[in-house]
Amino acid sequence: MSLPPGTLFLLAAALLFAIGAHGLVTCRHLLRKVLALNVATTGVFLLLVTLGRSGTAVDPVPHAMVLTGIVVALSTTAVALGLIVRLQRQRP
Amino acid sequence: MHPVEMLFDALLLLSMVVLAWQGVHARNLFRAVVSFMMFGLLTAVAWVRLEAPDIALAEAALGAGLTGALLLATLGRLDQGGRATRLRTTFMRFSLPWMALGLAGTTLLLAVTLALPAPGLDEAVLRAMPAAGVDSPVTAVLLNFRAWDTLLEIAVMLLAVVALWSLGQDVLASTPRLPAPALPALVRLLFPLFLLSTFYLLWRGGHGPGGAFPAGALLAAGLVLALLAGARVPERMTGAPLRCALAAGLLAFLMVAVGVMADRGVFFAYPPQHAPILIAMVEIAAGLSIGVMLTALFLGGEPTDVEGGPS
Amino acid sequence: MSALAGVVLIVMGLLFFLSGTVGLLRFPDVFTRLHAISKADTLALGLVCAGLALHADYGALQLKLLLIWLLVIVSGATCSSLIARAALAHGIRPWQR
Amino acid sequence: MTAFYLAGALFLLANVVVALARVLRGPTAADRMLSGALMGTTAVAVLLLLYGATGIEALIDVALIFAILAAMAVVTFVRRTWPEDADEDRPREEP
Repeated sequence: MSLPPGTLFLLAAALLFAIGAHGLVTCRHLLRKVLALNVATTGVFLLLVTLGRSGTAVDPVPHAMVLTGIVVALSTTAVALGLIVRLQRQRP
Repeated sequence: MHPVEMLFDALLLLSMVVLAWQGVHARNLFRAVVSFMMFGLLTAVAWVRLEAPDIALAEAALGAGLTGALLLATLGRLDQGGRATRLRTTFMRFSLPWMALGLAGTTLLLAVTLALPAPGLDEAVLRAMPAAGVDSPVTAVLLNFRAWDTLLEIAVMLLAVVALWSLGQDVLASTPRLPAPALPALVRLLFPLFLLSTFYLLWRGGHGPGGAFPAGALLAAGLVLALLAGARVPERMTGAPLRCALAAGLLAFLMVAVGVMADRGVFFAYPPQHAPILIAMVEIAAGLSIGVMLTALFLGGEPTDVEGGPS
Repeated sequence: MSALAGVVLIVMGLLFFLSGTVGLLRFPDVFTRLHAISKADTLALGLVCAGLALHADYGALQLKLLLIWLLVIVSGATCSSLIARAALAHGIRPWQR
Repeated sequence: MTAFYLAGALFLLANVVVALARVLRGPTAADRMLSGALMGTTAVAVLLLLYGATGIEALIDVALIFAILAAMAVVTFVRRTWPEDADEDRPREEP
């Protein structure tokens, strides 16, 4: 198998981003849009870390960015879920 | 690249993509949430395969623990009754062009990334490591070279907590309370271990994979498990002390950042000889407050003190 | 010699994981499936941990492996009782022939 | 030796993929949660075997976190979720 090591992960990152973006646009239920957004974010993080790894040594900068990104993504998901719950309860 | 390794990666990524699709498009919401939780589980294994143990630690604590708990709690709060349909948005009628746009974008992305030159920043970081005060490069980048990003990230999380709590009282889950006798015993057994492993990760952060983020996520998972088992925030804690705990990380970070300016007048420029202690202090403050903030995000609002509260 | 012992232990562990998965798919109702996965929790992981512990070079790793196994046993047992109790509360009756 | 560990990890991953069938087919919500719990344990075993193959000790810490959090999803499910409509299998208009 002569593929450069990261290709599988790049392909998966692209696919995950496509699934996330497509789901975000076409799903009707808000909770599904939040899940789709998380899938897309994971795809981007996968891309970042795979690129970071293609150099000689493992590049720590994408790792630090992805670490921060994961925690921020969770915070935004929590706020979005909070809004969804209240949206359903407060609507007349 | 060992053939078995290639096969393992292929199967792992294939099941991740299938689970991602299931997570978004499964017929029934509960099935989607469970598929998404498993997707988080396999993502942690993917980080391991990409030689990113720090991210695997954080993803394990968040993906397997908190995100799943948050989604399941939200499902519990969304009552399944008639008003459920109100969460519909207008359907994008012509989804085919969106699909085409998405695929074109990703293939372009793929083509570009393969052609990208690969001079990462790893040489720059390695050159600067001696003055970093810590041995682990990721922690050095997070808390020393790019400490500014981490400060803003903690500020963003505090903003998220403020935003969520401004929406009003905690929304009680609508499902009936099922008797679970074994649960308090489990939590009493596990909680000391949560604290021990949180501080273990904080201590390891200095010279290996670990650090404030995985430790905070693990602490939050422990607190959430205790809340689920029926523990409630003690009465006198819910007022000012809880808010101080939430803001502690940001304040500590700012104090260190500004305090250090006295030495050389440069924001966030740690004096090399004090760097290890300062970084350790900031890491502990950030880790603990991330834990408390993530728990606050799970609660979704001010914990009500009424009997049978949000447990 | 210990390498062979490690390999044998791990292979047996893998077989029990297989039995857990097959049980999960083949058994008729929730309660019997609970039995299947608890085998994977306790025995299969125990064998894999034991197999790895033989190869681990210093004591701390072996203790950590033991801790992992005990944790999975404790939470597995509690979860099984929780799920069974919740299933009964939701009116899922055990399967009769 | 590493080939053996990798083969073992691959075998367990195949187990995980097969367990997905129960997630889709499982008549009741409890079945889906069950396969979630089994996947958690299998993920711990996969991580341990990957530690065997690569020797990176951080993998044991990741496995430790998975082990501690094994109960998290199930506890949340039992205490906070179990939506009624998750039980019947017909493709009802989801909420």
